[in-house]
Amino acid sequence: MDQELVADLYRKMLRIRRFEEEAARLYTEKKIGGFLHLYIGQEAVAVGALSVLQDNDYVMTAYRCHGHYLARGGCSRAGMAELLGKETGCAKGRGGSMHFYDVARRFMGGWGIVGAQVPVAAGLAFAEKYKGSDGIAICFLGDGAINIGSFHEGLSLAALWNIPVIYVIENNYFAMGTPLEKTAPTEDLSIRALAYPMARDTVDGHDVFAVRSCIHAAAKRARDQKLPTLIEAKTYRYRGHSMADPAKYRTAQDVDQWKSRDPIKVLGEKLDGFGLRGLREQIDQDIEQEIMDAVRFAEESPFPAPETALDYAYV
Amino acid sequence: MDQELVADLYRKMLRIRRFEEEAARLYTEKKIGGFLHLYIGQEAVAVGALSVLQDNDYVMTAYRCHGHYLARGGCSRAGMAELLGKETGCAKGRGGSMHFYDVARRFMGGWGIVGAQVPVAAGLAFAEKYKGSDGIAICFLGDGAINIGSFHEGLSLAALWNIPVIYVIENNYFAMGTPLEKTAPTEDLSIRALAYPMARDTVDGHDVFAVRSCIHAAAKRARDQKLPTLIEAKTYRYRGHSMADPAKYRTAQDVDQWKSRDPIKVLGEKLDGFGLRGLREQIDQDIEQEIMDAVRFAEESPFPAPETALDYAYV
Amino acid sequence: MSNAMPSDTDTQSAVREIAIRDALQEAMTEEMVRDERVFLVGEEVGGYNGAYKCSRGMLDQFGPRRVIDAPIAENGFAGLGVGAAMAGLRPIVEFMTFNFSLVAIDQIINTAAKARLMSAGQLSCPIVFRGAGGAAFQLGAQHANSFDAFYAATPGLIVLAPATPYDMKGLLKSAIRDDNPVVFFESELTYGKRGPVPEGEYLVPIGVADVKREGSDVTLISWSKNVFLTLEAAEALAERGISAEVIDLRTLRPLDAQTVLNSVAKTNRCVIVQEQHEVASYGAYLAHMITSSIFDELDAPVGLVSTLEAPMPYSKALEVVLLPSKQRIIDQVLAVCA
Amino acid sequence: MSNAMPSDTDTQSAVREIAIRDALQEAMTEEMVRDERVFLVGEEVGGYNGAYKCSRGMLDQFGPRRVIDAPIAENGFAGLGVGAAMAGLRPIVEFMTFNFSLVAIDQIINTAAKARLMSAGQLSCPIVFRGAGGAAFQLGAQHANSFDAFYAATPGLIVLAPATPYDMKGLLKSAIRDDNPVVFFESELTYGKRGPVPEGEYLVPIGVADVKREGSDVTLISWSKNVFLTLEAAEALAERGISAEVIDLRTLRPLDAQTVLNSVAKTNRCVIVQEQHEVASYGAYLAHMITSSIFDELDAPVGLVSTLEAPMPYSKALEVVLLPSKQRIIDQVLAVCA
Ligand SMILES: Cc1ncc(C[n+]2csc(CCOP(=O)(O)OP(=O)(O)O)c2C)c(N)n1
Ligand SMILES: Cc1ncc(C[n+]2csc(CCOP(=O)(O)OP(=O)(O)O)c2C)c(N)n1
Ligand SMILES: [Mg+2]
Ligand SMILES: [Mg+2]
Repeated sequence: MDQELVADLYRKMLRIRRFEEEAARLYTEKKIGGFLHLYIGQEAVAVGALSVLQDNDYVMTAYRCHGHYLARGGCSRAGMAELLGKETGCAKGRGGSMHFYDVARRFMGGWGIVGAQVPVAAGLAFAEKYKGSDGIAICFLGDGAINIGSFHEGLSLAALWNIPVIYVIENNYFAMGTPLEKTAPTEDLSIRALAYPMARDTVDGHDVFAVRSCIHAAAKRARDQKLPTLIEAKTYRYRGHSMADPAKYRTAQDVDQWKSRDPIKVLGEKLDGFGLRGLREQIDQDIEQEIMDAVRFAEESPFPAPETALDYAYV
Repeated sequence: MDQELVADLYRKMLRIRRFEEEAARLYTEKKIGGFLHLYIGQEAVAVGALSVLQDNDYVMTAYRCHGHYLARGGCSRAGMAELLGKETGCAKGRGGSMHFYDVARRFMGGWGIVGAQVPVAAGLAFAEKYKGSDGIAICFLGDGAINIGSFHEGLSLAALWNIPVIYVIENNYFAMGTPLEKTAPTEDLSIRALAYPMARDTVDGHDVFAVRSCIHAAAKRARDQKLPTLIEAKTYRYRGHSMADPAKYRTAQDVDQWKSRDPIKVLGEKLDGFGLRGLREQIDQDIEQEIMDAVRFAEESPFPAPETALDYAYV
Repeated sequence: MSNAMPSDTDTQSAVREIAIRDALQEAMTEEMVRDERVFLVGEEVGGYNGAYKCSRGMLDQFGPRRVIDAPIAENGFAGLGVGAAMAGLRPIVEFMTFNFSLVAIDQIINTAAKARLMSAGQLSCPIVFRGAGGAAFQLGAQHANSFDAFYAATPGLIVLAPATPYDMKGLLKSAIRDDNPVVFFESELTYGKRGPVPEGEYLVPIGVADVKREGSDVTLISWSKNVFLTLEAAEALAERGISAEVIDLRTLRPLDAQTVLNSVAKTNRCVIVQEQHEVASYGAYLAHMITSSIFDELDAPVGLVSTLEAPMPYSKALEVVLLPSKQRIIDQVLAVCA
Repeated sequence: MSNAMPSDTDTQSAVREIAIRDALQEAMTEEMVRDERVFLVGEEVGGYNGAYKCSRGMLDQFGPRRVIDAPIAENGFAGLGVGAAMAGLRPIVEFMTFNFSLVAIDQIINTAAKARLMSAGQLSCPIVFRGAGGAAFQLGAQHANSFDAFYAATPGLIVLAPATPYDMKGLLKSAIRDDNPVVFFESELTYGKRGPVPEGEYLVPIGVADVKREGSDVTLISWSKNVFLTLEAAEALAERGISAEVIDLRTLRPLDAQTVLNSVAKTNRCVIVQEQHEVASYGAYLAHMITSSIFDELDAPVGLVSTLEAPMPYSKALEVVLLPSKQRIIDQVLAVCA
């Protein structure tokens, strides 16, 4: 196994974890408003998936978007500043936690209406195909999104028009307080693909390498054959749905089971096993420094000026 | 084969055919306004399906609704008067061609937004189950409706909550001027059921007996096990999408192929073969009389009074 | 009728203070006890006791047959509710917030609202669509929509937008008993707001506005949570010697025009406070209704305090600029009274 | 500017009469020739040449890559269009009629209209949603919706509602070139309506109303197909000695308040004609805007001719009662001029 790759994936996942741990702290200090949905526990999905994509590929997700933003290379300073509603944020404080953007990196947000991003992401991929580029799109969604109309319409069009898009259902077993068994009649969410039909796959979302190969195959299918894929990545969120949710609908044991094979822990141990403990500690330290700097930057940044409140409504 | 049954099905189908032929005439005479979507060619689906249901079952369909209304026992006078916008119509002239109702017979319309009736019909069946009755619901939709969100949401809930509803896709190979191959990536539309998953079936919609047994099985599944079924009935509309459509997107040959095994012709020949030509001619004559009477009734009926224009908006 | 304790049809004795979420829970619980046909469906309404805890304990009390956790499929479960209503049940459909009603709006506007007329009265659709409308703190543009005007503009619907715990309970009970489809707006920010609610049963009638504060110089009109903001502004105006009457519309459709016109005919000045953009808003319609009804009684054009014309930005520094504020109400009143 | 031949930015010579469907077809065709990024998607737009033949010949000219027959999945193809716009294309999304936009309205209001603000300008969404709005003859309640107000109420959107072939073509071209999301209303009943459209290229600017008829006694304001009805009423009023100025708004958002106010300040009386129910309507907002801007210039309250408050019944005997009519306009003008 490529030691550099392991170190890189470890670094990227840890960066998300630490970013969000600090965000959680700032939220409890009431420095962040609105909802804050943490990605903690699911890092291997975004990091694994985006690590095998190209710069000209589009990335889109729902409101639990910090992880994908950072995994795509988004700036931690701008991300933290966005959470605090500052002018220096990745959406100049206009978006907030649910609506991160880094369009220069083709990270297209951050969307709040469950499932609505599914057809929109098809449109991103459609455009690349239209232009004759080899770019594709990847679209993340929750297990809660598979029953909504826009999911169906998006997948239906993607299959019908051979659109090079990858849909990744991040099945973290809950939609807010609703456990999956209440909303899906089967364990295998990828069967939704049979209706169109569309290629499908299932992957252990805690295994960053499995995610990589799964997405790699789907990306190849999209890029070479202009065909969509529906993937279910089984994963888990360690925290509540949002900071407001005490998550009483499950036991500590449930969570611990997933934490015991936490992808960051696993990769950290792997590095240590390679005899690279020094490197790992260096990474830990670098990340710590980056995130603390991001927090400082965010706190010191100015709020948008009141007279700009209507800016960006129109060109 | 039960001769009485054949005669009954023949009568019911012919009644629809003749009703609509007269409607078409009245439309060209500009006595009917708005859109007029004819069911001619598809009669075996509604007649076969509804002939095996109970009085306490609900029936719902889209805007191509005359056939289902009549097959459910709806009055031809009231139907014809509705087309003419008369106070004596089955919706007192408020509904029109796309919105027939006969709620006393549990014929619940006649709806104009493609696919929207799918969750509503689930609600009808849900209510019967809730009340502990053995009633079920049957919901007809076009092949054009399988890509829309409400179709997915309705089927998803029906599967999830074990709702005793039967969905019948009347695949007449066209959604307006769009041939099926442009909107469905497969020949087998019932595969949409695999996504939930839900029981499914496919039936020759020109074979009224096949339709009967197919619906009978689905009704039993709904009634006994409280489970939904998705059925594709392959059929054909002989006329244009609506009276405004010259249907240039297909050849006369295409149509003739289906007409050659027209279910009314087939059953008429069957009756003759039974040596029941006299009975058949009597039926023809009765239907002729009924429909002509309906036309007269409709023409002679009064329009709603202008001062009632806002009636029925609220209780 | 005073702000402290409205008394429409109540026949009860003791009074206590409860939060709006509990007032709503009581309304639903009482009606479900009273009428077997009533059931509740929506996301998180059961096991989670409601995303905003408006159905606390109801799953335990009524079981999963009548308190139904739905998947995220608003068009689906709204449509299912409409069908169930046509078949004789009386569903309460909860939208976690009305932002998400937009994916179900076709079922509300094209099916529920039109069923009765299209069938000439054969179909009845006694259903309540309820949930929070409007902005809460910093939820961003997609979670800050006010669709009051969309629904109020729709014939066939009843649209309710009460403010106080008392009115929430009494109107929700009336809504559940009404044979028309009802859209019922609550507010995320006031679910915890407490106020007097008597122990016994009472109803608040649909279509009747309530004078929450009497005054003589200017009529302030609002609905939903902005009634509280408007009352605060009225207090501040009192300190400046301006006596403001405050009308809580409670029902947007059908509008209680008489209560409004009586008040404005008395004060000759009017300011409407709404959490909506001004263009094609309910408040602008109300201003027009007043103006065209009693043009000659007005000493100044009707004033309007609205959300400014942009999607809602997340940052608190900007959100406060867009939303109606006490200061903006006061300024508008001063302008109208100038 | 007169009704016969508006001339905003036109630089052409010859004039001919063409139907609105052809004016729209020309606008789309010219823009697709001019800009490779423009494409058309919708039900029946290709093989069928458009349900109302507004895209005649376009599939032949541009092929299936750029003229795309969509399945019935409005949320899907509207959302796809939005994504394509974000990725640099310039989609034209046709709704067969705007009745069916209701199942896609979330993509228009929550995605397209808000994308730019939420991303602080990083995302751009140059997309046109077009199709017929309002009632045609006897299509029944579900096919007779006017959603002008819903879209006009939405910050982030441009909303256009022209009437004449000339304006249809010029504004659609402007819409396609605009970098904001645009909602563009046409009318089933006027696709065959003919009028002068020059051969050469021209644009009609967004946000500029047009005085379609000059007059001095009263200002009549309308948009979309009701401009024609309003012009007819103006002719009938002329016979009674009342000189009516007719303003065609053309753009609902952003409103050209100046043109409206200049006219009303001149005539001192105003009647608005709209095919919308009055509650929370665009016309009521417009009346309020006028009244609050030039209260003292008004000799009478602004009059409003609207669709009556019920879902649209099918029967022609009833439909005519609900819809605005020449007679109702005349009556309203006489009332305002009394
Ligand atoms: C259409 C719509 N309905 C309801 C909501 C409210 N809501 C926000 S998140 C959520 C749960 C989504 O769960 P899932 O898709 O599994 O994503 P996860 O939170 O687990 O990442 C709900 C119901 C919404 N945002 N959009
Ligand atoms: C949501 C929606 N979009 C578009 C339309 C316009 N429309 C009416 S019928 C129709 C075709 C439907 O075809 P299909 O479902 O196959 O039924 P059929 O007419 O063949 O019976 C379309 C596009 C509509 N009524 N509703
Ligand atoms: Mg989840
Ligand atoms: Mg069809």
